Amino acid sequence: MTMIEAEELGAIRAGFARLLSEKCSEAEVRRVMATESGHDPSLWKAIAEMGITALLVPEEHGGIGAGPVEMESVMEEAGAALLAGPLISSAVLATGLLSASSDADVKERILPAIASGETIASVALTGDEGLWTPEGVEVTAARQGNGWSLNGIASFVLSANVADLLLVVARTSEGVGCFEVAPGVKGVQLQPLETWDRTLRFSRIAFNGAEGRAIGGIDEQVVEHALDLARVALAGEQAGASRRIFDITIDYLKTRVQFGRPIGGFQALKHMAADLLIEVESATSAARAAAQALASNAPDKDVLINLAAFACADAFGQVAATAIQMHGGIAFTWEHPAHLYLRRARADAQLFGQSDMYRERYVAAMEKAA
Amino acid sequence: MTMIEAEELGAIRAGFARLLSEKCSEAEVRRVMATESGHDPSLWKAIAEMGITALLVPEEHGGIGAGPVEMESVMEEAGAALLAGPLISSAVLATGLLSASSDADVKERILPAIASGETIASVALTGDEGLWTPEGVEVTAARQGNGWSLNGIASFVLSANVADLLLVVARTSEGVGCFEVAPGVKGVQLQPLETWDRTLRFSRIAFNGAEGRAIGGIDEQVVEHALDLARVALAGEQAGASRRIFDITIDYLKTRVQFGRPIGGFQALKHMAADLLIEVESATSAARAAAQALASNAPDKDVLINLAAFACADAFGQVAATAIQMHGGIAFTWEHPAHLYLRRARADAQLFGQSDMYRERYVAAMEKAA
Amino acid sequence: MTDSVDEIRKEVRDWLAEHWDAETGKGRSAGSVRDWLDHVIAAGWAAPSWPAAYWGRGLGKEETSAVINEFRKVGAPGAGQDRGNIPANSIMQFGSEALKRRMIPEFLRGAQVCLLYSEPGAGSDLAAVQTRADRKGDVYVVTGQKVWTSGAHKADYGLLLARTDWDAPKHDGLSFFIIPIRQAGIEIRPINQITGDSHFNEVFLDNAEVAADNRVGEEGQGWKVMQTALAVERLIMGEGAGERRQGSMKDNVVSLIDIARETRKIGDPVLRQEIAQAMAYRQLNALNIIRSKQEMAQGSSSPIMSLGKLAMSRILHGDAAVMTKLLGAASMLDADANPRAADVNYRTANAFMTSIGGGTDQIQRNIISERVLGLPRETEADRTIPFRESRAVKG
Amino acid sequence: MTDSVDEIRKEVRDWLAEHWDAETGKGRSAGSVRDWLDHVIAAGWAAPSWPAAYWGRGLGKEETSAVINEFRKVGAPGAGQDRGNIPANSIMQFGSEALKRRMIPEFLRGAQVCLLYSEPGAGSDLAAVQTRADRKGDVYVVTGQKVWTSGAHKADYGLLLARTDWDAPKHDGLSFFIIPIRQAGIEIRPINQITGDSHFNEVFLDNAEVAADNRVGEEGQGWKVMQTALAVERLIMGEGAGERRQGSMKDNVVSLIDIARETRKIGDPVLRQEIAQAMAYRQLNALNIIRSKQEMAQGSSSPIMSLGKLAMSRILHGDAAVMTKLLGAASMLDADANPRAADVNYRTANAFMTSIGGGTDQIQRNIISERVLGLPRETEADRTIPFRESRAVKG
Repeated sequence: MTMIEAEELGAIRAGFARLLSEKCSEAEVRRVMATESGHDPSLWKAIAEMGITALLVPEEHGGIGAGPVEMESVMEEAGAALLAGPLISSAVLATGLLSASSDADVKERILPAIASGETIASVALTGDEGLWTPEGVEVTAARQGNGWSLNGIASFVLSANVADLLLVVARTSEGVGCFEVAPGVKGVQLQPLETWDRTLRFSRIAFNGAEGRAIGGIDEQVVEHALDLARVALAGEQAGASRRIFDITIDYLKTRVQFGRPIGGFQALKHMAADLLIEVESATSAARAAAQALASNAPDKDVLINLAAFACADAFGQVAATAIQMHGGIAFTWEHPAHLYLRRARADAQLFGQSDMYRERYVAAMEKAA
Repeated sequence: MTMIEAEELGAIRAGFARLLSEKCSEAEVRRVMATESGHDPSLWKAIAEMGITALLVPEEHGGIGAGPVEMESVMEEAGAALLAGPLISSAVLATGLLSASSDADVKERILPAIASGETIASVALTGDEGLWTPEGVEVTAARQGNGWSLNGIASFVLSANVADLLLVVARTSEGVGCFEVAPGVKGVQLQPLETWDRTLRFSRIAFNGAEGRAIGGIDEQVVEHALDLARVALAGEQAGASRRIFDITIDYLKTRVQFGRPIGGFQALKHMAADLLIEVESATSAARAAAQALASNAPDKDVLINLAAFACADAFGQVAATAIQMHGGIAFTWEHPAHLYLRRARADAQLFGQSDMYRERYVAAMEKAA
Repeated sequence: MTDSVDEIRKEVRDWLAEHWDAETGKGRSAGSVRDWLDHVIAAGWAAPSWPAAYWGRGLGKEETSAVINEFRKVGAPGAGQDRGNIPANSIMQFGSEALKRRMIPEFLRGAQVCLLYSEPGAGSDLAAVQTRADRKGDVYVVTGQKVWTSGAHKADYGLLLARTDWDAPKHDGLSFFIIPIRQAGIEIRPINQITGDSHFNEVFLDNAEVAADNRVGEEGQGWKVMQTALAVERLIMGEGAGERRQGSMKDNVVSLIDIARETRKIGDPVLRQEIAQAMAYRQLNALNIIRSKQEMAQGSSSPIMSLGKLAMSRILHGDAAVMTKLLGAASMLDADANPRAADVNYRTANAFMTSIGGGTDQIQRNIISERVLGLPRETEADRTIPFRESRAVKG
Repeated sequence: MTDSVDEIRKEVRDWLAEHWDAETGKGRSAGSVRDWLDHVIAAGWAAPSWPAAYWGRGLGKEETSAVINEFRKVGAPGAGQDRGNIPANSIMQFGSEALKRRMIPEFLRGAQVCLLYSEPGAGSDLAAVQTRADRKGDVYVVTGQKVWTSGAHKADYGLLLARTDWDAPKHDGLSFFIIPIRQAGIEIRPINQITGDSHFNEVFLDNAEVAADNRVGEEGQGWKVMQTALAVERLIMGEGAGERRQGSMKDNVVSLIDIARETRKIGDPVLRQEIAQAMAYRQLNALNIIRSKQEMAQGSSSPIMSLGKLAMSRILHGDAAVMTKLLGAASMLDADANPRAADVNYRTANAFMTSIGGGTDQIQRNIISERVLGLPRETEADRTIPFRESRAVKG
């Protein structure tokens, strides 16, 4: 993993931000939200052409070979814009799994296509409980002839409805493994789930003797590493989204006049704003620190990733909800963007694990250090 | 248990309030705080003469035969004035235990003296962990000749330093029982504990083969009933104290001028005040509802007592702390009364159990009802 | 209880026995609800405390309560509207003699109203109304935009707050009208809420007309008239609130524990703490309301009633947060296929209706601190200047 | 890094090698600390960025940092006071030529000051100072009361904000003085804190005298001079705060977990959540400070620094609350016999020093929302009227 120079990263991020401001405006987000797939192929193409989908793919497989720091940074922009689509699913989670695998064939075959955006991959790794832990895996895989046969339920599979390829984490007699499954094959029944945040799409997938190809060298630890990548990316998304809805709110406070003056002059709102600023800045610091720790495999990696996971989720939740309150009635209307951030905040707070779980893990990591 | 008419209760409470405003002013509280015993015998005498110590004592034993509703009511005044001394210890906890016992001799002998204030009784019922649960009892009692021999540690024994009589809850081979012990006898070593709230005094008592007299008919349930009485009284104290320090704060907001106007005109402080008012009113409602439920042995008694226990403790803690913040620097000085309320709030939040425990019990009681 | 109360009670009871059929839930003389209400009005039960010259019987407070209770017992509608009929009461208190004669019977007979108070620029600052009503002969011509109007489609009339004088200070240039809602100059458009509901409307007035005779109170008295109308509304809500809230508490207590059982998280000690706190806030509010009613019944005014709305905000947001935690990942789902998720999503969004609608939590805290605690009022920069000069107009 | 920095670094290093004995931690030429400081001043290291005519060497920012670093490395005191010596800097910026010559050397040589700013009636509203300084010939006669003064007993001088003009508006009638603290007209009384400490004093001035020459800046410029002094103080605190806070984080992380282990509550899932949240607030603040330093090092100004104090309030109150829960009933105890309890009791009370002292949390939120977020300033009713007419004076 190479660390991109700060300057180059700045340029990538700025370019991505420009792209999003042009092609992922609020109106566009609303348009995509209302589509059946929740995915905008033309935007996806533009994102891929900028290299965003290639960021985490190693250079030898046609990627940029960057790391969590760079991914976190662009995710702040993605979060700010409420980007819909399979970025985390394909370019982070699937990429993280495959890059860490020992399966040269798979890497050779799939990673370049993920990097170019041509292939969208989705990772199935939790059952109906939505735990995202090893205990939560409900699909089993057993050898059948030369291949493997998969059975069981995976749910909350992010962006699976638009995936060209499923990576299915399943239990085997030798522990947890990962299997490449084509969405269309026999024994795979994919049911798109209705979501409250229509910018995020999940599917529930029933495997019924579906044929899978084992991917070499993926065990629990590799899955956890890929999840850590996804957590850091998600933390970046949450930090960026918090900051954007906060900025929108502060702007409104300066222009909305009641009682003969901008409402931002009322102490109650000023103080709410100051408190939220702490949350926004803390989320940014936490997401970036976690990214750096993961990139350098630092000793306090677990501490910082777990911290970012709950701090960013809680910050985004609080900022998004308080933003509605601070706006007043206007933000209670569908046409105002504030509720879109609230929806994303609530969904993001569930993805890959809940804050209580992360707090528990954070203490455990601190205990080891103490 | 007779319910006193509202009017009569109102008169008792008003008389008690008058007495406290005369003889339990802040200056008096500070004076008593600084004494070795933390107890003012002359004030105690006046309180007893008003009948406050007799409230819960049955009429046939020289008491007034009132109940939790009346006790809660006067405790609101006691809390407001930060009354120091053995009121809860002797007139609630000990009285509750003895009144519910089946031991005619003990009742005959002790209750009238408690009612008249002549005897101060203190109840030892928890060990060094300070749990106030059956598991927390660390004293054991074994038969020795005609009597009983007590061994082990009781701690956080409220007002034991001024007690004429100890009622010691101890484990026996037949379960939990209660024993009358004279503080001066052989094998009783009483060590007064230093406290942060100097208006409350505790002792740690080591029993070393001390002689005790068994009190008939006291089991775990009776102990729990006496504790419930004490919890309701304490809830009243917390509600009353919350209201008083809240009122002090609101008065200050109206008179303290900064930036050319009373600070109570600043929205931040106005909003803090409004939020605290909810806490103060809720504490009052909770304490009174718990008292009524206990008095009538209502089906939702456990729900309401547990609710009052944590709601009043948390309200008092929040109101006392926020009161200091709202006052600013002046309340950071020893001479200002605000910290006395904070000290009492922190101590009261530990007495007879912590909020987390009560919340747990509250859910459990709700589950039974659901 | 006095003799006169007993007398009235007997009279009402007898009257109802004669005219009301409790089994069918209708008046004995066949006819519409309107016919029944005409009966009630004619008998003086519609507004018993009003003078006989005005559809009433000049009864006292206790007697009026007795009338209402007798009607309630048998489920007959129409009595005691002197307590709860907002337009009728506003006209009775402020309207001209002609307006009273002409319109009060209509409202006693069930004519429906919607409230045309709030505007895009007049939310928390309700007096910053910019809808204009210009006198043209016998009518006012009204142009402007109102928001957060519920029931506009069902309404016969709108209670309209509009500006008739732009040179007076904000509160002094307003007038209050009863405007017929079904007319060419009025367009109603539903507001899409973040819940997915559309309970409220925008109402666009474009040269709509209202007869000058339909003005309630003098020109410039509109603020006062509206305040009185709001007070009646609060009274109704306050009286009902206790029971409704306790009712919903019961429902919710069950459902939080039920959801925890369903999701097999009832044993999670961390969540049990949060369940306890959420249930506690609800129960404490219910206890406050009970106590405030007891205190009011004993004649002492209670400050607690004004806390209920603010307390309810915390309760509703808190419940939704705990339910979300209990559902876990499933809370990301929605729609009929996921009823628990759909319910908690709705609650999450709808809680803002309480914390924002009808005065935000922030406005409520102002009101509590000023009216209950006596802290200084907010200064209003534009309270005394001509409205024309205010930032609301000049930007 | 430029050549001139290397040059300076070498020069300082050589100079220190010649004059400073790192082993004994003293100057090589025997003598007091004062003697050493005289050496440092004479060599131009005390205030390297100041002109040569004023004890300095006219060095740039980086060179000055190099000087400070070399001194720090060997533990030698006295260098770089142009960054942190509050009275010397105030005089340098605002004082008369005579005052500079007379007093700056004293302060560079270690004269101690205490701050005579706050008053009983001027807390959050620091400009509402009522201590009066009346000109009588060559002196000002000062009468009034100051509070929250730390280090008054050790101080040689007080930095005094006093009112010289009662007809000017609040902020414009103030002057700034350097007043000798040991004189008949000044009485110092310790303030008893709720912690049991007495770190602060009340200072009573009763016809105390200060030479007119000791005024810093013109009459009426006092507010500006004090603001500059406060800015220097904040800069010092800001630079040190990061490390100190991280240091204490480390201590605290250990101690929360340690206390939980000691009290055998480390396995309690409810308390683990609270421990996590308390530690998180502390660590997040530390991460914010690190990031803000990085951003400032990259030249972009960072708003985060101003959040630290407000964040620290929450951290300190939160830590104390969690520790209290961990101790349980034992938290009611105190004194040497119960060191854990005594510690958490102290923390509980002392947290208010951060949330109140040096600007309450409420004032901090004003500052953040105004200076960082650009929201409108608080209106001050008495900002423009003669102070004599203000409520601070008239009540």
